[in-house]
Amino acid sequence: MSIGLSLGTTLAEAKMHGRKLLVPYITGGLGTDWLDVLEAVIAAGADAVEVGIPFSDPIMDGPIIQEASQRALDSGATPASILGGLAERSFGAPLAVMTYYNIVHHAGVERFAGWLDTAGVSGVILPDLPVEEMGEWKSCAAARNIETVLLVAPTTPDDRAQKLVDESQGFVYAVGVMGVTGERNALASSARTISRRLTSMTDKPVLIGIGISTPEQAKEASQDADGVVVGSALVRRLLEGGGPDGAFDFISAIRRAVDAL
Amino acid sequence: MSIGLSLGTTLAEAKMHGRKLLVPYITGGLGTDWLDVLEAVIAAGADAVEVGIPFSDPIMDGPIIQEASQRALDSGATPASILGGLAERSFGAPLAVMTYYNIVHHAGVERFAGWLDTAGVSGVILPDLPVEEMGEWKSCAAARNIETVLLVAPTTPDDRAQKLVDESQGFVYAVGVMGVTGERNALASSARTISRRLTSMTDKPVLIGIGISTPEQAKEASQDADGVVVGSALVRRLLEGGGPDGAFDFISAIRRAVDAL
Amino acid sequence: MSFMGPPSEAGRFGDFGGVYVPESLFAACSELEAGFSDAWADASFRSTYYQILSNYAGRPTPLTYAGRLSEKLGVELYLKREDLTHTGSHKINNVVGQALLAKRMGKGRIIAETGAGQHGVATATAAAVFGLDATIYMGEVDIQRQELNVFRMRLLGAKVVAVSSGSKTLKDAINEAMREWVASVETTHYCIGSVMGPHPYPYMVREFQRIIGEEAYSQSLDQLGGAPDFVVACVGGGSNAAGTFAGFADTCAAVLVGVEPAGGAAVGRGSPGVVHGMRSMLLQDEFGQVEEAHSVSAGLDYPGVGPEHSYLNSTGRAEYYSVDDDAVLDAVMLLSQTEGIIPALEPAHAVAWVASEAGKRIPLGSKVVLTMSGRGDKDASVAAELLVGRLR
Amino acid sequence: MSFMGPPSEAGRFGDFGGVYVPESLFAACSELEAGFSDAWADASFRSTYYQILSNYAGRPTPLTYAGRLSEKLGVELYLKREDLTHTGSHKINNVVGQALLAKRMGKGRIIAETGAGQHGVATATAAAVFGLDATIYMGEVDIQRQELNVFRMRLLGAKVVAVSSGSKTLKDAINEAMREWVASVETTHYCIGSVMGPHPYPYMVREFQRIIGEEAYSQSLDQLGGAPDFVVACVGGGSNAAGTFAGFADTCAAVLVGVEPAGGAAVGRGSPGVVHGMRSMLLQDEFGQVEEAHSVSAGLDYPGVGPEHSYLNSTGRAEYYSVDDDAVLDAVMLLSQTEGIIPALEPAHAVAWVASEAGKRIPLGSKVVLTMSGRGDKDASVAAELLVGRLR
Ligand SMILES: Cc1ncc(COP(=O)(O)O)c(C=O)c1O
Ligand SMILES: Cc1ncc(COP(=O)(O)O)c(C=O)c1O
Repeated sequence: MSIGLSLGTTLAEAKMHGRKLLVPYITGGLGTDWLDVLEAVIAAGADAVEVGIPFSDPIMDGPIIQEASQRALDSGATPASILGGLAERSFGAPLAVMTYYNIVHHAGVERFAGWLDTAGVSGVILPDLPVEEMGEWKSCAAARNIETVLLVAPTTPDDRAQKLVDESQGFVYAVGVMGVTGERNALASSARTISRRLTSMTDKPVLIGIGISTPEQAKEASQDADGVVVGSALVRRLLEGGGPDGAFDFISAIRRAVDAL
Repeated sequence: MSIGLSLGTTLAEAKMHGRKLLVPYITGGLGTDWLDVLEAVIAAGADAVEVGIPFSDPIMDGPIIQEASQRALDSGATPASILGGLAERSFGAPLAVMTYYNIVHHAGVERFAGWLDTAGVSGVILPDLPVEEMGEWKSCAAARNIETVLLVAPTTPDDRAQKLVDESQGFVYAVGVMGVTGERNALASSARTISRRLTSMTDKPVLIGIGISTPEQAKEASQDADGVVVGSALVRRLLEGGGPDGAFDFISAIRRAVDAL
Repeated sequence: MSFMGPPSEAGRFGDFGGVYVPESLFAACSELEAGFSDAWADASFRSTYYQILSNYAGRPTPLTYAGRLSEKLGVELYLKREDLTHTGSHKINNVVGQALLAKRMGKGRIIAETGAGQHGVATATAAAVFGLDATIYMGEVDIQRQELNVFRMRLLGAKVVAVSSGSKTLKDAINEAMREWVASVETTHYCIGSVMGPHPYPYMVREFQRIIGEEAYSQSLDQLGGAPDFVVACVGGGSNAAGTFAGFADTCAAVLVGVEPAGGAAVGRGSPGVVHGMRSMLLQDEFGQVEEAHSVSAGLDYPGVGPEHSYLNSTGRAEYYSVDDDAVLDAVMLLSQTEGIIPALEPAHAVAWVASEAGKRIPLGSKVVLTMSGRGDKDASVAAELLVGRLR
Repeated sequence: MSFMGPPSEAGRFGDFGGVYVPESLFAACSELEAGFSDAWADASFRSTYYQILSNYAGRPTPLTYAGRLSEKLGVELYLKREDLTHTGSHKINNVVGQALLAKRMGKGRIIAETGAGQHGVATATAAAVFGLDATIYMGEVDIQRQELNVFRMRLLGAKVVAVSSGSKTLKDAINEAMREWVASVETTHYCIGSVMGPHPYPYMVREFQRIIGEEAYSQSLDQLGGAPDFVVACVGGGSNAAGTFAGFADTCAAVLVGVEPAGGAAVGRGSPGVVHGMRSMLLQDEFGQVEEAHSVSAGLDYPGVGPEHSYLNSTGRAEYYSVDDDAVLDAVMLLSQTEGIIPALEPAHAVAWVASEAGKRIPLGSKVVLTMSGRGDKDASVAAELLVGRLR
């Protein structure tokens, strides 16, 4: 639970102070210490954290997050167990849940918004729910003060991008590369292109996600964007047993890299 | 070589004397002692002997004679080696060659008739050469005094049977059962039916072949016919290593059975 | 009133359908919708499409009266012979359409998922004909049980990628194909194999398959002297059924029946859900996790169903039933030995339903048109194992 | 002058043909000849035959323009698509005719030999349709390399007998079927699968297959705007070639080409011989023993050939060439990857010949009709083994 911390307000404020934003992603329910990992990445300097509720059919995810999702599901993770876990502790940064729409749809949009609220989650990312299909969810979320982060892709045309940027809440999630989540050897040129496109359209924080794998890449990406989302590179370390300490070290290194800009 | 012994004359004479006729079949070139086997069956009371020249695709033959043919071919038997073997000795009974028409056709009908003549063979049985296709062969054979034995089957209609009986030389080969060569548990009823049909059509000796496997069957078959051809039952004994002695014993037993009529 | 018209502008059939895709794919779906609308309204596109189906793929397919089986069951049974098309199933109809469209839209590469392998083979075939590069995603379980088709795809020049996540069957092959599509959408057309996925796929694939129903309807008028009483087809994603129903839903009063596998009866046992880009009936657990289907037939081994079937079920215009694996194997033998037609395991579901319901839900003397969606060659190794001891 | 008229009364095409059978079978051959003559002159028999081919077996088959391959080879290549018929090869045409005839002649049982298994499958299929009992003879080597077809025959209710004598291939399967026929001729029809055997088979089977050539000829007039320059077909026993040639030999000046396997080129390397009831060209040794053929393709792995081909060769109206196994495998890949059509190994011989002779014996720009006698599914296991390493 992170009462009172709005994703949008928190990130906008940090941006205003010239700070580059860092939002790590972790898979909820991955390992028994996943809540400790969450605390560790906040301690390492995360401005907010994306918590995945695993889904059986994660079509936006590459092998690393697929495996993390499967492990979490196999060990019994459910939306209730993950949100219940979040509700039990207090966190020093706002939380956003990332999941696929069927989890929301199956619970019922109103009920799911209530669950997030109760758990102290302030934002949500639903990568397979395009803005066209989002009406019902958005009104339920708004009633609970849940911010819905929208993604913008390199293939999104300008007029549509403007609309997404305008409607996005919390921050704008810029898809850095055409592809699913996963590590990449180098930053895609598309990451810097989209950053420039989107920062010119809005004052909202624009974070680059998908494929940010190393401190160097995070730094490079942050040149044009307001910050980065780091997922697979962190989750791989967790799958390899890195635990809270490993997560802390890795996120700290990214923090240092983006701060050095 | 069995100079001067005509198949037809020999068999007709024996028949006239009230003797039941016995014509064993052996596969030429089967084993190194096949000529001894030939002598042994004559010694045991054969009135004539059918000598097979093996063919690669013997469609009128069942498994026993197929195997005998294959063994003979595998050990190098050829028309020349078999006919050459026959030419080397003198036999006390007339010989008829049994083979498939391609062996004749490939050698050339005239040449083949010459070979038989030279080898002292007096008759021939070509089970896949129907009377309709026989013209050319018959004239060459006649020029060499080779008698061509025709087969009549249970399915042959009466008018055609009469024609075959009339044209057959040496003897009339009555097919005792619908089927290929091989042993049978009992004499087919068709054997006695065809015997009666054919003996009523001609004075030529009518011999029942195909499926005569035991002395008892030979005896039963000879009640209506003038005698029997015995093939697979003898050849099986040869395949099992019975040799000239085994052949002698078996043909002697058949001789006794038919003589007891 | 029209039962099978086009979907709404939002790509919905009633409450079902839609475009639930990652933003990275959204533009591609819009572009595809525009491309398809344009092409489908273009007489020259249609005529090329029909010409290929006729000169290359063997259309029209016969409507065969199954005399010996009819006598046995007490109904008049007619088989729409999609098993006689090139590559051996109805899948070719759809693929010819999509490959032509991909070419028209300037895509040089085509990807596809496949379950039974028939869609993969059809896609690899069209890729060879049109000179496109093809990659096919197929679950490991399906690769094993449909080995003939794996070889055919490779021989046709396609790359076959084994998918080892999740159930290792059709569902996961779709996931993997979608992931690949996200990465390559600008150069690549994703050739979905059934009336599923995000709009415009359910509509587009149904339109490319409606030739089955249109032919069968007009053949019925000729050969049966009128419309049939029942029209029956198996339902995996639902493309052969949708294509068949499209010829009858609005032209006559025939009862339309979709037959699902007992272990994958999305319409029969599922609830509304969102997966693979669409809102439709879905087998899922209490938390919204998608359940694995279990069917002997790789092509029906899928926990979802095309959205239009969910809609047709909700309106009552079509009815959905299911049969189990044992009944399906019996039906394979029954049809083989009475009619000399070895069905694929998928349409054997439809045969099994007719065999079990003749004289019950199907009154004696009824005229029944059944879509024989594919031939059984691909299932030989599976069927041989399961039928061992029952053959001469 | 007619090049492909009926044979003489003695069943001869020139010096070839005849009835070289054991006396036990002679009456059956005469009866069959009378039965066939009577049936073939009976319009109602013919119309039933055509109806089954159309409503059940999928005729007419298309004549497909092979655009990409034509461009590659510099000739205009058209494929007569017998691969699209029910059961997957031209063999069904003949079997439907013979099964109808057997039924008309009151026979309740049917036996057949098979090499590739296509004729066996077709026979088992017709037996199922007409409610006849079927036994199929097949060499052990062929049983192993055409396992899909063995399963299909059994599933269709036929008994498959493994033949282990001689070369364990087609030649010996024929021997064994003939032996069985000798034993059961009164109740049993022997359904020979090619234009071979004793009269009336070579004539009858050609007549039942002439529908290929008649369709192809009239399609040529429509699609090519006239007769082709070359007509090419593979030759095992020679039925698909004879059926095809029958449509062109007396209607136009097209060069007729039969393509034999290098390891079984009876016309090309054989000499006149008598086996399996006929006088024809035959591979044999210096003593007249029949040689074993050696071909990757089970359906062409035969040392003889139908007598009419020996005659057409002797008159020069048709020409015969051969290709080796390697060229055949290349042709399988070539056609699969340029046209999306996986040929059976048998017609791949014809493709291989056209591919190697385009621009040589076949002048550039020539119009070529090639009979695609069957589809390649049956050959998957053999081809997979031989092509391993050459696929993606
Ligand atoms: C022969 C056959 N029928 C049916 C299906 C199921 O697909 P659909 O429900 O889309 O017709 C398949 C899928 O592979 C198939 O191969
Ligand atoms: C597809 C195919 N083509 C050709 C043949 C050869 O037979 P024929 O020469 O009689 O056409 C076979 C025989 O099995 C076959 O299956």
